[in-house]
Amino acid sequence: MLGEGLLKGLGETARNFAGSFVSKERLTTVQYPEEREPLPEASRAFPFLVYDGADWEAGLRCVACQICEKECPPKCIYIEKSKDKKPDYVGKPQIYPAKFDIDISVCMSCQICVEVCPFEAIKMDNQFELATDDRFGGLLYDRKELARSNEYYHKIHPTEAAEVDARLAEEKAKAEEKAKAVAAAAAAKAAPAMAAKPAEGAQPQ
Amino acid sequence: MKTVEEIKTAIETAVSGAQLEIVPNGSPSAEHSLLVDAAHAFAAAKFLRDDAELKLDFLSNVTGVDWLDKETTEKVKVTRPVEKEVNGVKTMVDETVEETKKTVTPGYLEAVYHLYSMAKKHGPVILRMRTGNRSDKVELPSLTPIWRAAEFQEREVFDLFGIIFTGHPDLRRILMWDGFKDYPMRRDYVDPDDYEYEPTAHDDVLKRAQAHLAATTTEAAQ
Amino acid sequence: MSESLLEAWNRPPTIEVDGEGELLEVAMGPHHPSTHGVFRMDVVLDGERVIKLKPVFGYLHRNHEQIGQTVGYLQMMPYTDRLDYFCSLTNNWAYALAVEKLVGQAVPERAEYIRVILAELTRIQNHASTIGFLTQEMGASGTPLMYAFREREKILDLFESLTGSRMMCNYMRFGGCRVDMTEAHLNAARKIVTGLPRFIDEFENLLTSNEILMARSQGMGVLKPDLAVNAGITGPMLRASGVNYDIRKVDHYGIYDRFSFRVPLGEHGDIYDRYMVRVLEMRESLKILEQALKDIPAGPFIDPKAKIRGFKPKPGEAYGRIEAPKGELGFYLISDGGTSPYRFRIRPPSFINLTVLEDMCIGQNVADVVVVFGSVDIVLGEVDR
Amino acid sequence: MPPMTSSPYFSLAILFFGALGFGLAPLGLAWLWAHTFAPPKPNAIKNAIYECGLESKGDAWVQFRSGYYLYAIIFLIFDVETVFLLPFAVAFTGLTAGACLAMLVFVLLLVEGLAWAWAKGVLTWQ
Amino acid sequence: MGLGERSFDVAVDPELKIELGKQGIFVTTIQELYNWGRKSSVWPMQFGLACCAIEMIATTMARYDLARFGAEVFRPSPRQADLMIVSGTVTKKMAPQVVRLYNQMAEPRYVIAMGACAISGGPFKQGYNVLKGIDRYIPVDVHIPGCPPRPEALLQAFMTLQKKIDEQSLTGENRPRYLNVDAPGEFPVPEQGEHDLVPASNPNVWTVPVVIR
Repeated sequence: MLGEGLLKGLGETARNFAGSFVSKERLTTVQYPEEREPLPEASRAFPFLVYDGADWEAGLRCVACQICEKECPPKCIYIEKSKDKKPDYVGKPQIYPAKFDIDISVCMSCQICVEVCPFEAIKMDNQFELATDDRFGGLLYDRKELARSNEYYHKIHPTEAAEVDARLAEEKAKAEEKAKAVAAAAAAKAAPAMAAKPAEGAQPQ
Repeated sequence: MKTVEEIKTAIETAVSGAQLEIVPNGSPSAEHSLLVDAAHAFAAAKFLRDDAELKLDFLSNVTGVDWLDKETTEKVKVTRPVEKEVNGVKTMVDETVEETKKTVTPGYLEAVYHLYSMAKKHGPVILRMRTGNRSDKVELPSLTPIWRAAEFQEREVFDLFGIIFTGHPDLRRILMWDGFKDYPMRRDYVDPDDYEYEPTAHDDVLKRAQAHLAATTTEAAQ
Repeated sequence: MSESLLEAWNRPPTIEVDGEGELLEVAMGPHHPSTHGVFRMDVVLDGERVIKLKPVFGYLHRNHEQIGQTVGYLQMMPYTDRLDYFCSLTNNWAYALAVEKLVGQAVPERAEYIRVILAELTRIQNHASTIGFLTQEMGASGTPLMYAFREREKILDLFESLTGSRMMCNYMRFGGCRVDMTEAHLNAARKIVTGLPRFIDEFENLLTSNEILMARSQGMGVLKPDLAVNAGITGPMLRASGVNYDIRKVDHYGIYDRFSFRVPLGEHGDIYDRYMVRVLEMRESLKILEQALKDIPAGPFIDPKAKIRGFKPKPGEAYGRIEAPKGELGFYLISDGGTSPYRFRIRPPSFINLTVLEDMCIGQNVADVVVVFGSVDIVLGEVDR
Repeated sequence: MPPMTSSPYFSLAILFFGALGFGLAPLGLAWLWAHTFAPPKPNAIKNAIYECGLESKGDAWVQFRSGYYLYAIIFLIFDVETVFLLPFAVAFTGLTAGACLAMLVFVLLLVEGLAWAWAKGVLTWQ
Repeated sequence: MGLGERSFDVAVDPELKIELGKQGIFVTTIQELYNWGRKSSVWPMQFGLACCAIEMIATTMARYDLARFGAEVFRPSPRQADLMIVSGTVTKKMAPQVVRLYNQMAEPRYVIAMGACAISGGPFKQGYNVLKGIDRYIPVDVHIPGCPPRPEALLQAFMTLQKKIDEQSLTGENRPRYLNVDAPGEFPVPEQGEHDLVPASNPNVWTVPVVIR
């Protein structure tokens, strides 16, 4: 009869209304400032630069190779290479970025820079509360504001950070072996020369 | 479904005088297309839709493509008589000289139609039509009377590329505002200069930003 | 509208004007509560009845195609999320399919299964939101939309835990997917899929036999099958008019042949049929999801030899298309051997489905124009590209 | 002349002015506040007709269909009728049967007018 | 000494306020009451442009309830709204309409530029039809970076806006724009020229620091 569909609909909303007192499934509101839902691990907002050790400037992994600057779709990264070099985590002297700006008012948080970075230097943060009324200064992050420690990276992306560290440690180990091998070869080459030298005079200590 | 060659012969038999050409497609998808001359395009399209065996009743996609004037330079051996001093006597000796010859193939605008058949559920037949050149001869016959799907898409190709579709019921700009003058999707279009604030400018954006800065400072100087 | 609308548009009014009152030209303009964004319809009214309706586009023309021709192939993937911003994963899949067709790239088994699972989840949350907005325009202000968004939030949580972003997933790569779908994600998907039938039943209880919905939608905005085919209409709107054309069944792309699912068809082609086709498509997507989640194989989630960055396809062209929730979404790429395509063209289903908006709205009341427009289900990012 | 306060209407007057004051006070306050603090800055764009963000072409004072007008008139009749019914509703317990009959005739007369209009098809919206 | 000149932002002695509060007497200044009233019922205008509008709708839905901030009522007409959330890409074809709507809103009015596109053109700033940020024509109060910003980011922006309204002083030097006479009340609507919008930006709203590169 007429109106039967309406009653079924009202029954449905009544069941949802009654259910909302009982089952959490029907009461989905998250009271944002007081009650925050934990973000999933892979959640991404804006990029940040990872640094090892305590001093952010010395520990920056970025070597200013500018691949992320070229690959960024909206072109919102600006890098200026440094004149001098600083040793990186393996000890090899590398260039570091004198300036590394990201304009987060243009960034589309697409994580392509993370994907193309060969040095694991840039990762995605999940910090999203960045509303500001300062248009020009507040939305252009420079090197200092972008740098975060490796511990912070472990805190927000635990599994991913663990993999990255494992890979880096393994690279470090390989690099050291290579260095040792090179040193051993050099020592082997230098040994006969050393044998010849003592015949002429005292060993310079 | 018939192959492109069979369709070509079928059209030639049905539409007398239609010059057809198969444009090969280099990618592994091997979707070769049929280039129809503008004069017989309407009749060929009507045949493709009404033919009992093909029944291409669904026009899926109309695309405009802008091919610029191509400058091809190739090295060519030319033998030309050259006056030469041979042991005191001037004689004409032909000599092969390598020259770079610049040939300019005029660009054109192209409309590509992807046709499918909903009745027989078979795959894309690609129809191409090319205009005379990129400046004045830019008319192509509109296929809207045959497939109503072409109405908005042809208006978009007109709006962004400048191909004038004759016979279109309502050819106006569809995406840009009516007062807009250029055809923005052409390869040689330069977009307006609003590069005032480019904090992360590098490569060509940096060039545009510096050009803008120079323009505004000279403007302020006057 | 410099000159009067009747002359400007040189099509004669298709219905007789009884000339009792003057005609009123009004713009249901870019800023209008019922136009799903910035879409404008210039309407000529004779009292309440619509004499002429001229859609105006371009208010969200963000130049996807020009950007597509300047940035590389990989950089274009996050832009495809922003085309139809309700279904970012199906946009990704359509673009990845086109590029894979252009370079002849194979896709491993597991990646195909993941693509089907995510595409069907996207279809369900898109249809639920569309019905929510459609009933909102009929006057049910908010209740069905609340139900629909409650389910959509669950599906978006899964997308965020898998790809990192709720709406802009940027997940598919040429030859597979960017990240593997771990067992935890699969269990989350199973949990959602087990909860969905109850949601669709609730939705049907709320709406299907509702007298107001039936009165407002049956017999309104009727679309004849032959006009639908000729005007290139695709998707639920076409199937509601009774034409059996679903690209999952026609093109056999991906691995849809392994799943048994039916294609719902309507008879009258009115708004109620479009609503019912969308509800039944949600149930069919559920069936596909159950089968896909049951027998997803292990294996690589991306073809290890696939080149992702900075690759230059051989000169040639390719047109890849899929059955997006709104219709046939196609990408037509012409490559000249460079790192970015020479021509990047998007075949937008919503834009072409609007070709027949005027034919469906002539003679209806203005209030019904809003409902007919809602039943077409368009998203402005894809209409204006 | 009996003092003002004892006349029966005095309490009515107080109540009336009290209600009036209660109604107008916030409006007055708002006007005073706007007048002293917010300087009026009208301009042409602000006062233009709002039509979905566009300049509205043509004017809205069109000669509209007669159906609207008839609909409004019928509503008006019943609106006025209820105003007459109000005092009757308050006092009809104390009235005689004849008065009820008279009011019934009044109501039925108007209902008969509505029936005629309905039959003429004024209310059906084609 | 008209009513307008007397200063209303004299601060109430905090200890006295707490003491009286204990005895159940509530002490406040007119300015606090005025700002509290404005802050708690900011009615946004229904103004969705693109993808950010979907996140704005998701914010009004059950899970991220915008009604808890007094902003649940989305008024379609600018006459009844006092906050414009520019959520999505402002194209050059839409820019005149956005500025006209802003002009037609009643003062006091606020603008939230939601998402990268509204602030600076975002990922589409290379497009020929995209305006590089709405703050070229109208003053913006709160910018939310993100593409699209999460619903919680929009809620946090609402709290920033409410804090900003709370700190407004009714008289004196930094009183808001709509309260002082000489501040411009009209923001000219750009025309659509042959190649671009004319004028390219509104000078007294858009002041650019020169970037040395």
